[in-house]
Amino acid sequence: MSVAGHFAYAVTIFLMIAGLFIVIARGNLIKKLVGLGIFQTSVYLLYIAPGKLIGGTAPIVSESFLVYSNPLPHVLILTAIVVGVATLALGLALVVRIREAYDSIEEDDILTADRAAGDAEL
Amino acid sequence: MGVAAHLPALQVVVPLVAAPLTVLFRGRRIAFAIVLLACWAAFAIAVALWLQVNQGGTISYHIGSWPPPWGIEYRVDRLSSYMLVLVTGMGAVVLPYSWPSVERELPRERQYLFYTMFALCLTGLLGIAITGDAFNIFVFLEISSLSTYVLIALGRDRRALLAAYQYLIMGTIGATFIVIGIGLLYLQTGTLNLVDMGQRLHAISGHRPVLAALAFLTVGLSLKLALFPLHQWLPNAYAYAPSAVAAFLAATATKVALYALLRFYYSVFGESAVFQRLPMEELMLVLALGGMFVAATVACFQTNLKRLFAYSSVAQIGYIVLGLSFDSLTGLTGTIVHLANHAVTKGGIFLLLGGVAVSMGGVTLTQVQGLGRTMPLTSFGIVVGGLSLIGVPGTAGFVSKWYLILAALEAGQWWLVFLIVLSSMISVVYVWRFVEAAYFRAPPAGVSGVREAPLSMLLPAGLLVAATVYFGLETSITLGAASEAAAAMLGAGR
Amino acid sequence: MKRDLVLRVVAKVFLPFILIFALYVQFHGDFGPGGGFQAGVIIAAAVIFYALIYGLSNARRVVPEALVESMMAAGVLIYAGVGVLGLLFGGNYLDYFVLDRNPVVGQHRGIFWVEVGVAITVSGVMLKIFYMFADRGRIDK
Amino acid sequence: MAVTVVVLARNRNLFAVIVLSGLYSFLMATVLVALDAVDVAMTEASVGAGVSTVLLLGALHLCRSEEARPVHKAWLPLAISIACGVMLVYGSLGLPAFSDPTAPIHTHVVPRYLNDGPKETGVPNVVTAVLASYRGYDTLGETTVVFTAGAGVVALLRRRRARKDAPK
Amino acid sequence: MTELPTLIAATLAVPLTGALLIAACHRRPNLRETVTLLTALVLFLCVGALLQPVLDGARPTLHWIEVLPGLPLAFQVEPLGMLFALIASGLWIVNSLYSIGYMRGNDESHQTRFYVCFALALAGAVGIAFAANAFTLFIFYEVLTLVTYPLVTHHGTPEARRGGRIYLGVLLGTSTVLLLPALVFTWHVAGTTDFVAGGILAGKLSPLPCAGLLALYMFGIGKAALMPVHRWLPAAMVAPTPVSALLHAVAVVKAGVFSVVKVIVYIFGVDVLTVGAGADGLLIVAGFTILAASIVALRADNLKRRLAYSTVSQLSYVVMAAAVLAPLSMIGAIVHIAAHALGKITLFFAAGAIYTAAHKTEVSELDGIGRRMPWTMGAFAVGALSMIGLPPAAGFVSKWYMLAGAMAVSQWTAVVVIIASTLLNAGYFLPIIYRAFFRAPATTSHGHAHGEAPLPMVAALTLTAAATVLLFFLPDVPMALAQQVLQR
Repeated sequence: MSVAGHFAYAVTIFLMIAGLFIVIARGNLIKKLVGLGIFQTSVYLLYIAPGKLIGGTAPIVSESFLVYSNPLPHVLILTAIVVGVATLALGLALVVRIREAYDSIEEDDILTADRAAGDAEL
Repeated sequence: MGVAAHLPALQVVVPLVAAPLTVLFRGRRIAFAIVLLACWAAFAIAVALWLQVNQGGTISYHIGSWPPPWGIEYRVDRLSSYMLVLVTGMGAVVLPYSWPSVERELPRERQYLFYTMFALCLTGLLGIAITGDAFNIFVFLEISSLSTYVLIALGRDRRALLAAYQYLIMGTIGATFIVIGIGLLYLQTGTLNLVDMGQRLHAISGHRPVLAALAFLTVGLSLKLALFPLHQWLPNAYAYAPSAVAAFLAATATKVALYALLRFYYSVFGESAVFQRLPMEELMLVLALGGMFVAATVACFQTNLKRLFAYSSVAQIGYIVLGLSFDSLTGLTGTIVHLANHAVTKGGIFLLLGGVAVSMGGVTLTQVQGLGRTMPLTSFGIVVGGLSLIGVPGTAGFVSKWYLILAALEAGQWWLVFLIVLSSMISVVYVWRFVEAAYFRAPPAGVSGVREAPLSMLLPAGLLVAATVYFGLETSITLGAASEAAAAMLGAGR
Repeated sequence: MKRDLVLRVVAKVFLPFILIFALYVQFHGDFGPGGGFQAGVIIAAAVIFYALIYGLSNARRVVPEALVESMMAAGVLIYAGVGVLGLLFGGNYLDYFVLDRNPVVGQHRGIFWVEVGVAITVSGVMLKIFYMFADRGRIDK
Repeated sequence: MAVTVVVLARNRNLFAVIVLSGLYSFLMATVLVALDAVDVAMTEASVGAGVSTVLLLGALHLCRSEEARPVHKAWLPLAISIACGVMLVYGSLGLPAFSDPTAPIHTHVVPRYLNDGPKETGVPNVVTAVLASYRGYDTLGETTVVFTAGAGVVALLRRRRARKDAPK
Repeated sequence: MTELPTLIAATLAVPLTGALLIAACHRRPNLRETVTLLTALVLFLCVGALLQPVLDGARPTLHWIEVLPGLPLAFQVEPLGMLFALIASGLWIVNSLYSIGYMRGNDESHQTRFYVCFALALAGAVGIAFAANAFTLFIFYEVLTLVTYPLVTHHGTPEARRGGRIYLGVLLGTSTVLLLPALVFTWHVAGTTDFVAGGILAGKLSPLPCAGLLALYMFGIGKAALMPVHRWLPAAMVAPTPVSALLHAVAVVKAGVFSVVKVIVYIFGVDVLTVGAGADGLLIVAGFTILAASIVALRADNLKRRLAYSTVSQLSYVVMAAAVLAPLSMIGAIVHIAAHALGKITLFFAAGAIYTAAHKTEVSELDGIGRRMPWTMGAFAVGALSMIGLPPAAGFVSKWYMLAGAMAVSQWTAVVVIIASTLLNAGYFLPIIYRAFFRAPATTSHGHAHGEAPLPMVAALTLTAAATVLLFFLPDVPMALAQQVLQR
């Protein structure tokens, strides 16, 4: 069993690494957000997988089943997903505004633009 | 059950309800009225709760009447009530100020949304401070964070957008780290209630997942509280956000994050796990010193005063964490009291800077030249705040510093004492850059007509400055509360 | 795309079903998977679908901005309101037991309304966001 | 799924990236179903694959759709993320094994939800019960988060009726 | 005696209100300066009213608030503080008289700021004088530093600002980096920082840390200008002369040496210091400072600079005499605070008068100036005599006691230092007097015709000179106070 269990973890961890990597390494603002999404989703598995019981079913109680998977993580992750999409929406809104203000969604271009502005300010 | 019994719930619900109301009727005046009412009500509630706790000890409130750990519990102990008073108090002071500044800084049709966001931010922060449930902390953290991103992005300068975006990225990473940490803890204990968690962790403290959880939570929260190497988001955010926002954030956001950290360390992990199994003390010490010196030095080279004081905030957070690193009653007291003292001080400074920005059109060192003549009250207030940052006796900053030094002495670390005072010398440098610009330079040409900021902006700021001095002389309130809270925390940890 | 007859007809046919499905998800959430959140998303999806096919302006006519913005707020208020109701009936905050003489029924009722609140807010927010982005699009074009 | 992510990380055409991320969400959803998390799966499908993708596309058609080649080397980020991964590995190794009925998460709080939930709340779908009642407060918070996002987007994107005060 | 505490409060309140009033009427110079004089007068009366009771052995106390547990803001009048307060408030009258003349004579800018800060500085000085514990003293010490900063940088020119930076840097630096830890440590050890006759550290500290603590205090009190922390004093020379007078005679440096004596007597207690090497070390440093500073003064041509270094050395007299730890020398130290104050303020007044009247700043330009400005130079001569320690000037008394005390405990180092430095003093003061009176004015230098300085200045410096002489003939008050300091 432990193999399967740690497989779940392994996937989680891989996703997390990948997501985080995209966030930090990529300069494109939208790409960053996508990476952020992946990074967040990676957590879902971390929560859900251990809740699974072999032979269990979805936690919807009825006479026909006895073993259920753990519902609590599901609830938490529902919340997490919602939070995720909320963040995504906000992030995108920001990106759009940035795009209008700088006419670019590449972090490097924007930073250079700012540096110019900053020098002008002094 | 009278209202008194339900104060914990109302504490959060009042501002929470205020937010959608503002959206319902879109007028900016009514929005302001609603949120102002909510803020003051919240402040009153917080004070009431504080008194309740002082008399009756910790309050536990079961939301939905589901007993913990099944339901979500609200838990008001000394520290949380202290934080509640701090946060709501700052809110109550900053909001009246925000009216004139928002009038100037935001396009009219968006102003009501500013108040919505402000209410939400307040809600989130309060929720973090009051809840006794791990996941609930995350949820409210997100509420406050999302609203914060928006508030920052409302700044005039386009750089505000980027600042908000960067904060969004880093903040979300931090939040996710926190979720991971909580998840690991949950997998270990099967509960989300902090107290329950703490008890069940004692059995297995030192298991690897627990330590990993500790690591994740620490990193995540450090991102939120801008602990030294993770502070990159802070300066821009403070510099380009609307003045009122900058003041409110500087005074509360990071502080609440630190509160969460304390909560996890002492109530959940238990100090033994934190400080004995891991070299946390050393780590914190190094990071704190890093913040105190590096950030303060960087601050000396800023030309934009908001950025300057933002960096000084990072340095001050260094002090706060320093107190934590001693893991002693005195140190923790210093930390907690500095939470409040620095909040008051920095809040006042940023409010005043907002006034300067309004009158001068900016807060670069060249723009504040001759401020001593053009805006005497404002610049005097900033100087007082600066003195408090330095830790000159008679100001709030001195009290905290005194306790930090004392803690260092108790720990027998003489060299640390000197480092502390040395770092305050650095702060002398950056504060004095303002003083010289303000008092010993002629005002730039063409600002002869500059008046003081409007009274509605001066008054709240003045209030905070006065508090800075008051808490520097009459410390029984802050210090008493802080020491009791610290004692309670350590009691919980041991 | 607005010209395309087939699409328009198909849409006309489908929309009601989508909405019904949404309601199903909403209220069957107690027994099967689903609940306010998913329902809200589906409702929003339906309107967005409509907007894509019949054009934004028509969609606006059906579901005006103001309504949407109020929905965002209303949902939260309903939810919080249920909680306050709990207070008024003498229970704790969000205490559903007291909503009815029979605690179980009270629970059921509370959950129902809460889910409604969630659905309204979610659909409202989704729509609002969609509108917003769409508007921006027009500026840039 | 992993493959998707890798491709996604390397791909520089944002449109493709977004489509891929939608695909990714679907895969995720299926996995979740396999793990009995039907509600979550449903949400993930509708949100991850549906809403997010729409949003991303919406945002994208306002922006340029090609990602510039990153100028700086990506070793440091890689190191950081790997480090986090290692931290998590370190932690996860000590966790109870997969589907171990004796794990604390199955023994401590949950039983009451499963056994008494329906009786106490009259809602057989325990997830709903927990979501809306036991932990109803979290859900209130969640709703508030959504509301925050909505209001925030409005605050950011509402068209200025006043003159465009282009920040300078 | 119930109203004594209120009297203490008054001594603090008067200068503050005075400052406010001065600021209030900054449009009307005459009124402003009258207010200044009045404030000074009232303050002096308040302080004077306290004198007799103190001589009768009363120790009025004013407990304000408890800032931190065991750290109240409190005031107590004891002889030493009494003396310092008397000097400060008394000289303030003369000094403001003088500054009126000076500021107008050189029509300086920002005169209001000048007078306001001056009043505030006095408030700080009084606070230091009456502080009942080291903590209160520390607070007012910092206050004094901060409010004198604008005075030092009065001209606002770049070099003024540079001087100001050094001034502030050294004083704040030493006080926070050294004095504050010393304070915390004291509190840590003794649980209080109150000034108690006989000290509070008795038996609480082994000699070595005791010596360390002493070092912290002595260098922490930068205002006492022990080498190497004396740099701020010459740097502050950029200030207008009345300010220099304030720094050197009225408040600042006096506050420094006063604190030193206070710490030695009331924190450590003489007995504690007699064991352990702390005092000897201090003695060495002080002695070195005396000699070194005198030599620098000898080679300085700028008059004010010369005076500044003479101050550095004179201050170290006090420190050294205190470090000798003999009763007689302690008396000498205390009296010297007064004597040097009077003498040095006279000298600075004279220097300022010369500058105002003749615009001369270098010693080498002073040939024959005594003929043009007899009063000024006469006063200068008196002051110089006092510095050197020759009768009929007050300096003689104090030096005499120091010498006697040092001999009594056979502290030969001190004796040697005193004698040597006396010669040096003579070496750098007498030539000035000689030039002034017995050299023909060098017509080549821009010696445009000028007479005495404006009347207020002359009056002031004559007054102080007279006081210097007076103090020689009847030094009762300082003596009495000093006696009281010694007998617990």
